[in-house]
Amino acid sequence: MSDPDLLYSDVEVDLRASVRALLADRADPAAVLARVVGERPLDLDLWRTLAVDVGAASLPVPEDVGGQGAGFREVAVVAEELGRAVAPVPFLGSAVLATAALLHLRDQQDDPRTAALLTRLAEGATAALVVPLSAFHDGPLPAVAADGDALTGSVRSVADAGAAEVLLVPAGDALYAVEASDAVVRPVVPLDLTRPLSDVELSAAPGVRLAGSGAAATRAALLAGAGILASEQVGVAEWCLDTTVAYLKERYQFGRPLGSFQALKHRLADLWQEIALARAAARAAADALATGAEDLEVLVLTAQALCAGVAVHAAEEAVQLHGGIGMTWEHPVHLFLKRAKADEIALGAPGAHRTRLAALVGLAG
Amino acid sequence: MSDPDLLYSDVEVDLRASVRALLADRADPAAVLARVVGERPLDLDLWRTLAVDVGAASLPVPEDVGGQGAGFREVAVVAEELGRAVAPVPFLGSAVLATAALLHLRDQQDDPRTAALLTRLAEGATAALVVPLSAFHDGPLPAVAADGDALTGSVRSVADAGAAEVLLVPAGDALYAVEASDAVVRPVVPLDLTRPLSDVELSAAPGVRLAGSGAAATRAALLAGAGILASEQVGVAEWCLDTTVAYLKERYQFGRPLGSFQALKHRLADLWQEIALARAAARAAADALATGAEDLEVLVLTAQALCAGVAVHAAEEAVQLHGGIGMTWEHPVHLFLKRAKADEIALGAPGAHRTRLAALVGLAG
Amino acid sequence: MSAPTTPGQVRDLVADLLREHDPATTDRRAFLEARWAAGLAWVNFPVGLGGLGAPRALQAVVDEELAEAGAPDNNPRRIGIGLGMAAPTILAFGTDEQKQRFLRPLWTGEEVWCQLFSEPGAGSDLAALGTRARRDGDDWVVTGQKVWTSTAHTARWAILVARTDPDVPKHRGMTYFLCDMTDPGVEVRPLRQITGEAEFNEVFLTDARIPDAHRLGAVGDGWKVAQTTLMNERVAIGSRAVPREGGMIGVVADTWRAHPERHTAEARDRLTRLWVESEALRLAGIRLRQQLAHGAPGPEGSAMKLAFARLSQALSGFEVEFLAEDGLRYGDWTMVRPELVDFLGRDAGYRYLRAKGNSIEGGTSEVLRNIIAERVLGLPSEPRVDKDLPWKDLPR
Amino acid sequence: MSAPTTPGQVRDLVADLLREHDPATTDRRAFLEARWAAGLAWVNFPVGLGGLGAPRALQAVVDEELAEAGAPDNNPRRIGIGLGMAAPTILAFGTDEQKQRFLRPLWTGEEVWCQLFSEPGAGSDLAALGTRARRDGDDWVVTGQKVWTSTAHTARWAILVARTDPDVPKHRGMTYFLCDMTDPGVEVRPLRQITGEAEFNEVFLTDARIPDAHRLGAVGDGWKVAQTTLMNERVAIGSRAVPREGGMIGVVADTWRAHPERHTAEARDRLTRLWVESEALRLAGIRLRQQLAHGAPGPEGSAMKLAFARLSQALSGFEVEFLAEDGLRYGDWTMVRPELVDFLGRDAGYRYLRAKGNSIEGGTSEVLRNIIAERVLGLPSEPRVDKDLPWKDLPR
Repeated sequence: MSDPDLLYSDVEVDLRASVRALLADRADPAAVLARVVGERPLDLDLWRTLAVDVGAASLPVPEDVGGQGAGFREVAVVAEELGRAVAPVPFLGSAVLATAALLHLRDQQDDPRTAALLTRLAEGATAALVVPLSAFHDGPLPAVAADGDALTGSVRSVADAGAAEVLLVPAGDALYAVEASDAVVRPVVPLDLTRPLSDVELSAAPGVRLAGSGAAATRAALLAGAGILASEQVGVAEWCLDTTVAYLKERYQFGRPLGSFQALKHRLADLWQEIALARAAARAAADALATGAEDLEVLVLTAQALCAGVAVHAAEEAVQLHGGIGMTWEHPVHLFLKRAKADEIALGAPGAHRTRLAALVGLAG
Repeated sequence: MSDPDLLYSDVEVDLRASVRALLADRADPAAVLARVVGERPLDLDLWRTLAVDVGAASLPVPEDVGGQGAGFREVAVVAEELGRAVAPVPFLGSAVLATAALLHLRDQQDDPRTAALLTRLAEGATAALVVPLSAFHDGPLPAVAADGDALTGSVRSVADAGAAEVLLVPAGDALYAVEASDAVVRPVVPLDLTRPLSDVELSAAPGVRLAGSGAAATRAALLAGAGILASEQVGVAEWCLDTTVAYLKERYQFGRPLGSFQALKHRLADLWQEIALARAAARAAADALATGAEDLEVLVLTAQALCAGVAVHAAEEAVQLHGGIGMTWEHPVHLFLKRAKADEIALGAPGAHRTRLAALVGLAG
Repeated sequence: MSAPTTPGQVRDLVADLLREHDPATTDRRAFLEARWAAGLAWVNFPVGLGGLGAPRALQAVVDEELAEAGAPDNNPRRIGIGLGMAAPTILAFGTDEQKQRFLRPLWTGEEVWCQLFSEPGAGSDLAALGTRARRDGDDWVVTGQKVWTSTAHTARWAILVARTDPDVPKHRGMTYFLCDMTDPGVEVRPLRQITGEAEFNEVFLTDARIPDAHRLGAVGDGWKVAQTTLMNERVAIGSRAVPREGGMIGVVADTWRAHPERHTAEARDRLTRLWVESEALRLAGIRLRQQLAHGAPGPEGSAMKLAFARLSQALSGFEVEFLAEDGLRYGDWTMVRPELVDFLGRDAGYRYLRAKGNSIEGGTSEVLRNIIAERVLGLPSEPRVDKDLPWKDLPR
Repeated sequence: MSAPTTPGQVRDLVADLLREHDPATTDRRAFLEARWAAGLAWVNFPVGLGGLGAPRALQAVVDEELAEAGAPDNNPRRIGIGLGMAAPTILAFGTDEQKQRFLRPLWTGEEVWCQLFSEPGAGSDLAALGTRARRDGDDWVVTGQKVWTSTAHTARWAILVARTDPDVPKHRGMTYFLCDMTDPGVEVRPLRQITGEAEFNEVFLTDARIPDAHRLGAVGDGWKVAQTTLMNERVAIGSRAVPREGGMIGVVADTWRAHPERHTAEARDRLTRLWVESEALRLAGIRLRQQLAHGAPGPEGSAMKLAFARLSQALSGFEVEFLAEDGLRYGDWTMVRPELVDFLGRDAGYRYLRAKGNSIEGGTSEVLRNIIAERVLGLPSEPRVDKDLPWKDLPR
């Protein structure tokens, strides 16, 4: 087991710069807030630019099916930046979860339909893996029934399904591709305004059964998602810290900048310290996903168990240290609080991660 | 269920003043430190004054057997003061645990031998309940075997046994009185220097079987001990806070008293807040022991689950905020750290208290 | 008549009131006015101002007897700012005319009050406030912006602190006013919070006119007068004991019990920790009330506020996480203006978000820790840079 | 000869050394002196002073090759203060004579060094120190008390900061010296700690004489010179990666695994939390070393020190509690003077107590948070009251 590479490569640094510039231009917090309370919370124009022009959707897709053949390290860098902006784009649902499931299927068994779907996604189409956002890779999966190729069942709180053309539905041990038009996708009111959720209803919906173990692919995708989510959480935490530091530097009380008060300084120093550790853990998870490291699951669980709490802590501190203004709808910090809290539950709560991790590293039984 | 009385009565305030004056005179921290590393860690002269002259040993013993017929509220006040001084006297082992066991037996069934033992204790003799200091009222008890009235077995880490004339030994469902001279009582090296521990070895030692369920009495004594220990922990925490506040007021760094630095002020304010809650919980436990309240066990468990951690937190903060000096043998703060840490384990660790409490209040199953 | 000093004496007075004004047949407003006239509104207030000059502790006896008799009350939650903050300040600093004019309709609820203290640029550092009041004949002309004002949209009157002299250090240049909320210079706008609701308001003052007769206390004494208001805000604790599992812990424990299929040992232990702290907080409240009843209140009220905020946040955060998939959802983001705030109301997401305010409103937890450190523990204050500078020269 | 820049080049030099001085047959001291002469002691030092003027990263290659060949090393843990603190400071500020005199025996371990910085009245605020050095002819005469000095009882030399001018503000009146520990004015007393051991010493200086030739840097520049020493203390991180479960977590996890009968779900969850943080700390260490190897070290070292202290305390506290009855006991309180400190050594109680020092020694966690807040996050400093006052007028 050699050490993971925990730095950002030059390519990754460039990628980050492109994504950050795009988001600064098109998804500043005020714009995000205005959008997410409107009719169409997802910014599909931005998503198209990000997915196709920047290439964020095709990063981990192999070159022979039209992708860039990069890996999850780069995906994680994009996730970090999207976290920093709580950008309302279906990256996690489509470019991470759905894509990872298809990649796993393809590694199991060649199936032209799987390859075609990957190509479609690499070209900018949007898909969703039909599981609740809270699904844990080592927990129960939703029970959709397959009668031949007709799928029936309902799945609650699916991320990014509202924008998906294709739904990937786990049923039994298989994964089925369902055209979104053949399902009822009903938006629900999410705690996290910037990541829309839908309930998906299938009534004998026609599905295309993809070759290979869909259950294994779904679990692998959930694990990959959890690993990438850690980077998103680092991005969320970092925005919260940076924004709070900037606010406390400029805001005066008692004739001094608030940021000169030692009690606040120490809390921010502690937060910075937490984020430094969280970043190392998130990078390790991303690197392990990219290299298929033997201890992949340990590193992903470590990252999730840590980063979920760090993001929530950072967001809660940001709200508190902004004082009254942080409690207002107008200030964007609440978007980050809601994202951080929803992310804590997403893809397994920290308690579930720790329980599984304890078993893996020999602390159980 | 009426509200418990959580104030200190006038009698209790007077009792506190007597005990505090005595301890200030006879057990200042430097004297305690010098004593506990010597040959005879327990201060039996002080104990005699406290037990007989102040009457701390006879407080909960009924008047008809020579006691004061006060209750556990007063016992708790003494425990608080002894905690504030980490005084090396066998109060917990003798005046709390052994006495509570005998009181419970007597409530079960009249037995002149039990009454005689209570009288002996009220007159200043010292006893010990032969269980490890870590024993939990809802956990396993040591396995001493009784062959007729001959007791065989060994029990580790018994508090205050070194000074006891009489050992109360639970065996099977009975409680036996054994003269200390009939047992081997071997001192061991304790983490908490101020509460000596011994291993007790019984080889067919002659015991006097006391009437009633000894197991029930032992468990009741452990519960009472846990409740009183909460007050000791409040005393420990309070000394740590007071001493640290005083130190930070007089110690200058960077041209200012250390106590003017906001980060330290906030930590001490938080600690004060914790102690305020801990005191309410400890008082409620003591009052419930005194009145035999219906929700006694809930209140004792609440107090222990809270106060154990508060005392450790206070002691750890005291060491840290004293800086280097707090790491030296010469400064008494380490005595409080060791007492707090040993108290955390004593009579059940907080995890055990919470687990039992969850079951009692309907959070389990 | 000398002031009553025993429960028996006030019980007699209550009996008299009830005999002369049977709640079953008396109109609510008439009953409240009769109660006022009988000095049973707030017995510790002076005779003639709704009181009897009696010990405050006797009020509980009155309230209990009247509640038992089914008498209407003045809906104290609706007029909390008037009762808790405006009234004691008017009593302490008001002229006779002001007391006669304002206290009765305040107490009966005929006139609702709000508080115009906080500003966007002056939160914890209230003394930094910049709303200006300039003297103009018999009036003061007030311009500025206030924020975090609950009930501003229903209020008839406001207590207001404004800067009357920017050339002296900040604590010395403020004056306290009673402001007519119907003045054309007063504009109230809802302030939406992270819950989606708008509990509070922003209040814009543009040349609002306040007659000098509505000044409370001397010119330049605003800080001192405001201290009385804030002190009363801080000591306002409920007069009745909370039952075990009252408050947030009860709501969350119920959620827990409703979902046994989601129980895990680690979550149980976390919840039990919070249960323990909640019970200790409840016991600390009982202890504080017992101290008050013995006339020796301790400073533990501030410990309780700190702990309350921390626990309500931890519990509601736990609940959202425990609910897992259900925690991902929210009830409704539509902006509404709730009549009364219920921290425990609505769904888990609402509780989580609303609880974030508990460590900010009514004094932030940070300011509370400063106060505890300095006033309770006696730790020295930090070096101050703003004590002697004229307000207008303060960095901001 | 130009300085080597590649691993291959230094490997050749190591091979030459090993050829000429076979470790199997060469006396330890002779081997170390030969290594010094070959410039392979610390390759980043200049030629003639045990180095080659090569990149620091190449040192790892040398150490590895020599370790593989079974060559003796200079027992770096025993002489850590000399290597880590005295040497870089002498290199940066020493005269040629000083460098020639001191560096070789320092590196070979022939002369052990200690540090005389901290004083009972000057811990975190090092610049407040009061040990006085007065000029007397060609000597300085030094009087004062130093504390927390490890290896003082075995040291031949000390780096010392003393006050040479009490009439100027504290940062400007100090001077840095190299102090002979065999001087009759130097008395070393063991300082017993809460573990019972005496790892450290107090050092009493009573008219100790230091020739001016042993002054390091200019008179009054002591603060600047000391910064170099302290900077080097802080960047000293191990050069090898820690394996998973290395350090305290490994010890505690082993204790856990050894007692399955004591496992509970709540304890498991707490330990797993600490396992997670320990693994993240380990990964942060790997990341920091990768940054160093890329020549771009980040400030994460201070995050690691904070986290290390917190975790070693939490883990050792957990262990004592988990051991329950066994945790009530301690190995031995006898005062001993350990040769080397092992935080993980002895029993759980020792680990718990020793770990308390981790947040104090080498910069308290509080000072570290100040440094992070100001230097990393760029937050403004607090108002300073001690910057411009002469040292002698400071309140203390």
